[in-house]
Amino acid sequence: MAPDLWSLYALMLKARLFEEAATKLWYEGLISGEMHLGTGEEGIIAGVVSQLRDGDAMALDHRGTAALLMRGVDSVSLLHEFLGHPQGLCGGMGGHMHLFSKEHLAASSGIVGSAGPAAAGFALAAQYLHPQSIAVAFFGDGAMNQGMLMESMNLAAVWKLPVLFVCKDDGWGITTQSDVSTAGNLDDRARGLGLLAFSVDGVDAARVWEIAHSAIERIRSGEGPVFLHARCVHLEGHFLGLQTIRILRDPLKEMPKVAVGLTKSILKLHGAAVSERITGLKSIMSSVIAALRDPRRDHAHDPILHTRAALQSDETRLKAMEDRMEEDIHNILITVLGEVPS
Amino acid sequence: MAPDLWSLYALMLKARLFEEAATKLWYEGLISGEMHLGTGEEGIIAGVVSQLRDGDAMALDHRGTAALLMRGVDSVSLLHEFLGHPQGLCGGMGGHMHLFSKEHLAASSGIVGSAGPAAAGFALAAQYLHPQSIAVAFFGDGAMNQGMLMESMNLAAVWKLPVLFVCKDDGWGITTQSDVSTAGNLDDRARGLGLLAFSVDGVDAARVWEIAHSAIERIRSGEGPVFLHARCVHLEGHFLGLQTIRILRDPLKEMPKVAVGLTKSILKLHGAAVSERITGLKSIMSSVIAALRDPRRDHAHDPILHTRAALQSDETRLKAMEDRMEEDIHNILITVLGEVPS
Amino acid sequence: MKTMSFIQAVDDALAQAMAEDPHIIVFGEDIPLLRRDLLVRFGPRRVRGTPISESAFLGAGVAAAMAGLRPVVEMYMVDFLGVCMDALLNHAAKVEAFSGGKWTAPLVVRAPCGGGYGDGGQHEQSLWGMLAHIPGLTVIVPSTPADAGGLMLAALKQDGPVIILEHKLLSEMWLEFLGSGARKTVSFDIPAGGTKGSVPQKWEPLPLGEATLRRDGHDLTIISLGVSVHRALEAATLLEAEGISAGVLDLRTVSPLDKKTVCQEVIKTGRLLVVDEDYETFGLSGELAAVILEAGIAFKYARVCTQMTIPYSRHLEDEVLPNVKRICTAAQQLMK
Amino acid sequence: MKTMSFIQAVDDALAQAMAEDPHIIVFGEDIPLLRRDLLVRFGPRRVRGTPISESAFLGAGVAAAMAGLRPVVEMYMVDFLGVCMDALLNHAAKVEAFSGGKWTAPLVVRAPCGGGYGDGGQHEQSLWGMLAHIPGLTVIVPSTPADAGGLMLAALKQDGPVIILEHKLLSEMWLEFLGSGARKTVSFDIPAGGTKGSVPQKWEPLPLGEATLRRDGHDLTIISLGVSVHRALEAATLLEAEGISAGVLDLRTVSPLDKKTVCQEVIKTGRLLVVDEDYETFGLSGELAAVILEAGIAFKYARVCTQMTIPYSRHLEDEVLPNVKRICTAAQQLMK
Ligand SMILES: Cc1ncc(C[n+]2csc(CCOP(=O)(O)OP(=O)(O)O)c2C)c(N)n1
Ligand SMILES: Cc1ncc(C[n+]2csc(CCOP(=O)(O)OP(=O)(O)O)c2C)c(N)n1
Ligand SMILES: [Mg+2]
Ligand SMILES: [Mg+2]
Repeated sequence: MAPDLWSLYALMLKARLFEEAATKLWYEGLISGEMHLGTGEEGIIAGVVSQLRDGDAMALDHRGTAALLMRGVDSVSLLHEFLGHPQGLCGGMGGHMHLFSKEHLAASSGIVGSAGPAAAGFALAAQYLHPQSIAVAFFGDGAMNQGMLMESMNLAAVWKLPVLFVCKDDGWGITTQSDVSTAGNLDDRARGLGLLAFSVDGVDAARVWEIAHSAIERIRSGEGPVFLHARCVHLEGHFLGLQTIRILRDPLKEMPKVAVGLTKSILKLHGAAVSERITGLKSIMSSVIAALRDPRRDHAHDPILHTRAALQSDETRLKAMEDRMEEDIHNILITVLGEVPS
Repeated sequence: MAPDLWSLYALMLKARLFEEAATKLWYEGLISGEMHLGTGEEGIIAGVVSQLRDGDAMALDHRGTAALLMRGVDSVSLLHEFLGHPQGLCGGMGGHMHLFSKEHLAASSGIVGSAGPAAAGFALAAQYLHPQSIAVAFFGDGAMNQGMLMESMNLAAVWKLPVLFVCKDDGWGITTQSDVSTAGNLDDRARGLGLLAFSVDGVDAARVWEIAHSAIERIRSGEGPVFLHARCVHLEGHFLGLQTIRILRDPLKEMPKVAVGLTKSILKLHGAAVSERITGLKSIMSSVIAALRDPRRDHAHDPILHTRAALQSDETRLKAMEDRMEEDIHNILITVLGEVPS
Repeated sequence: MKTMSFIQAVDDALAQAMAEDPHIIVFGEDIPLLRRDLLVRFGPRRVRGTPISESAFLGAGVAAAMAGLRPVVEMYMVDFLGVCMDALLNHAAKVEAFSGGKWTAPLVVRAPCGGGYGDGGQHEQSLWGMLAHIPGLTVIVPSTPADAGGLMLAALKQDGPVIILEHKLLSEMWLEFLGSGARKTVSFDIPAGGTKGSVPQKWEPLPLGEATLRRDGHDLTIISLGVSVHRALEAATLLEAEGISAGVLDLRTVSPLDKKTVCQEVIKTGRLLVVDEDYETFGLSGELAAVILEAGIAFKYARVCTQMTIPYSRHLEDEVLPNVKRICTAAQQLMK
Repeated sequence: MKTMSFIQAVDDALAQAMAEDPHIIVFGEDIPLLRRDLLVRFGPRRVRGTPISESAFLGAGVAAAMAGLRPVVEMYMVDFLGVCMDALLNHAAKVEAFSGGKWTAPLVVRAPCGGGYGDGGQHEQSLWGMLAHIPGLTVIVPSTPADAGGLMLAALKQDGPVIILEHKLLSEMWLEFLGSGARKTVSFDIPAGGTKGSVPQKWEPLPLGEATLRRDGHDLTIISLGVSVHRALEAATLLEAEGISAGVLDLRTVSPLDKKTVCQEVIKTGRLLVVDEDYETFGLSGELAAVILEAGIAFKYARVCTQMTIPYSRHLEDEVLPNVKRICTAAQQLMK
């Protein structure tokens, strides 16, 4: 089966516009705490979430916004929640890392790896209450090193639970690159835990859709859990205002803050040999440089642009859709901010 | 290189005689709490521990007795500990599940899976303090599903820690068979976590020695952790007095205790359909029957008999050794029990 | 009135609830053998064994509860919650708050607890003080068969997460399984009143958060729970011979705490002796002091608790766990 | 006298110790970036990043400490101890007891804690009450740069496991890292006295288990720790204007608890108000009540703590965490 590109595009765009709006509000200080965006992983989310039905469940990580929007959670109530408003999805109690919608059987958590056990539990309930329903776990590559996630893959496999484990692999956990924190190979690891494993480039929502489609069919028919390993690039880095990204974007302003301490440390009496200190300095620099070389700076990794390119032939329809969605988000902002006392 | 069969046999026999003595004391009520023996896994322990040197460390599970004895912990102080005596290895504070010998860098724990992180930590210290020293983790197949153990394999791999992870696979976790609790394949799983993996039948101490030997050489030279998957049979089942084993050994006495409840449950109003109840009954019966068919009843799985067979040609030496060791354990018992007020 | 053992009572109440509510399922390590009677009656679909991976299956229990099941998740021992505390601390206990009150996780966690049979410090803890510290959890520690059954039923009707801690000394099943079944050579200080007792013909849920007065007294009030209630009762009998009249209040639930009855009893006697098998500091014994002070009541106070890691040696263990002698001495002190 | 920020002070004391003792190593998630100054000075061998697997690396820290290193293990936030509590509860805290006093695990766990900046209930907890419940752990909660450095040094000389909880509101580094660095549009109620302060020329270890009187008073004693100390001091100033003289005692270490000073101060005023950002029940506030009652002291008591899961909304959050207004109201009540 083939996906409907237009609806995938619509889903992604909706999430992107929402998160861009949230970004502005965050910079304006109207949203508190950390803010992890899903910009860049929309291809994965859209490819999977577009296939969910009533009774299916989602266990989300710290980037749950896009999945909830695509699943049909009301944008206004979500934005209200981000603003800590009593009318928010969770009455202002959860915030963007702890979003819960009972109606959609969707729960987020800021504890890395906990989407695994949660999806297993949702799937267990599905086995009893809604046969043929499934649960999806969304998590990052860093989470693959968290014991409870690996445990839950094994549990899902021995119980043949209907779970799709989706690893959104951006190659990073905050400021740590996965190649220094993850040994072996994630697909092998999942297979060693009894799962079927598929790999895909998440920039291509249509391809994700296709692979997820056959995986989900398999899962619905009771054949047990599947691991979907999808690469992606987080366009804003780990969270808004990530230090390494700030340094890249505004080195003149941000570098001195960092450099003073480093220089002092190079010169301090007592400590490692100079050669080792230089190695240390290099390793820090290389993490900044890695961020520089980070594919996130390359537009080719934006799933929205990728799908848009395939739709460009019908410019009129595209423009109409984009205009409508921009208007939507505009209206949402007006609705929500209209009430916020300035 | 080839192992010295005589010394492997001596190590194994020493542990076996000690644990058999402990068994008697346990049945006599002189040892309290649960009692997990290592009888049946001595081939694995001897094959590995005989290669350890000063500075090497061991992280042990709930069956640590044999490893400690083979590593050189004093039998008297160990037996004292089992008896809760102030002169015991741990002053009577630890007991058989929590044995600690700082001198031998050996620590046990009753928390399934915790030998993984512990060995990683010992190995980390070795990297700094005793290069070329290694740490060994001993754990069961059930522990392979515990998140912290899998996490620690990954950690050891990315940090290239000198750890030998030894899985003593008896196919059981207490009364649960591994094929219903463990998905995938343990060797693949370890490889997916970045480890080299080797398999061996633990009944053959010499073969274990050989494989462990090359693994340990590799580890000492800084090439990172190795997974050693060794099969074994626990001759006494999970712990002394395990219910399923009791039923097998004395069905006339033990079966009625179990059967009354089961029969009532079959007949009670409200509950599953009769067919499902029968399925349930069958599954319980099959776990007893599995214990019946359990290879532990087959002497071919005893590592001590296995190695003994290879030494039988020199009957005089064998007899001398066995007599001496029996006398040793006899003396130890006299020493220790002599002091215990009856 | 029927008579049942402690563990029979819990399982019987659970079975009654399972017969009525098909959403109740039971899982944990070795459960097919340990709950074989439930397995045979309700089938292997509803009574399941798990891999040794507490974080996965306890976490799964939380989500399954959110999605409409009512899982009873069994831990081998409460001590092992250390490997999966996150599921309770950051998930089960917080779903209701995080969702703005719109969603809850009605799961029941069952865990054997407590010492007195020589298993050592990693296997004999109580830890209810630690658990009750977390807002959003209900923590139950029954001391008799009748309470154990009635509180299990109440737990199964509760709208959020509940933990029931079952003391191993009260449970012939656990002691038999952990080794006593194979030898007649060991005996433990097992309180008769806790291990067997009369139970109702049909189980009714007991109210959560209601303490019960096991013995009236006018000189001092002993507040306790679990096995220690029986130690306290024994001590009270001895104290009576010395002319000290000690009341014994059994909390039954740690959280919510029955502040009203607690205060009422302490007002009556003006003296509180807490007997708590859990660790002494930063737990239940302190909370009781605070609650009564907050009510503006003046009283004398002492406690007999576990002050350190529980030793393996049976002899040392008996000294470290609250025992009758320590209780009597503390009570005498308090009367001075 | 030099001046330093809170986090500078901790890192500076740590650096001083690392320069003296080559056995000290530091590891945790993202540590190469977060402790980049230490990395550059002491090299990548001694300052390491870890995979996201707290159970593995905290557990490894315990064993590495037993084997002769002195690891400083960093948790991203204290809340995440939920996934690896076992390493503290059943290992670090018990090695000494289990080994009959022959072996210890001298590791230092460093964890940011506390709320007031809108991260929500899974990321703003305090949990020292839960940790201090475990016999065998030392728990430190500093409130000023000078204490933070001196206590870090003391922790590094301690013979068993120590946890230092550093409040994020006191740490410009954490707030900057968690997002404030990128925007000038947010401001939090940051206590000036806690974030910057004078520190000694060379660090000396402070004694563990010694509280310090931040302000003398004769009507009531406020006992507190961490950020709440500063809230209490602010409240005390306001109360003074109303004619209420409130002393403020800063505990600095939760366990061991400075019972002597605690009792001394409460004897002086006869009134105790505990201000504790950790959860109210079954924790520090109760333990203080118990300790003073055990000493036979009669006093009035109240507490201002966190009673529920911390809300995300900044507005609700400020009400749930102990604030100056709640402290003043409680103090006034206590004076009635
Ligand atoms: C148990 C736990 N440990 C650490 C953290 C801090 N933390 C939050 S997000 C994150 C990185 C997660 O990386 P990954 O799973 O790859 O997801 P990504 O952010 O890259 O999408 C970390 C370490 C946490 N929230 N929970
Ligand atoms: C974290 C934890 N969960 C459960 C237990 C209870 N338990 C003790 S031994 C054991 C089985 C272990 O199986 P395995 O690792 O295969 O070792 P074996 O006993 O077969 O040698 C279990 C479940 C425990 N001690 N710790
Ligand atoms: Mg990532
Ligand atoms: Mg096994």
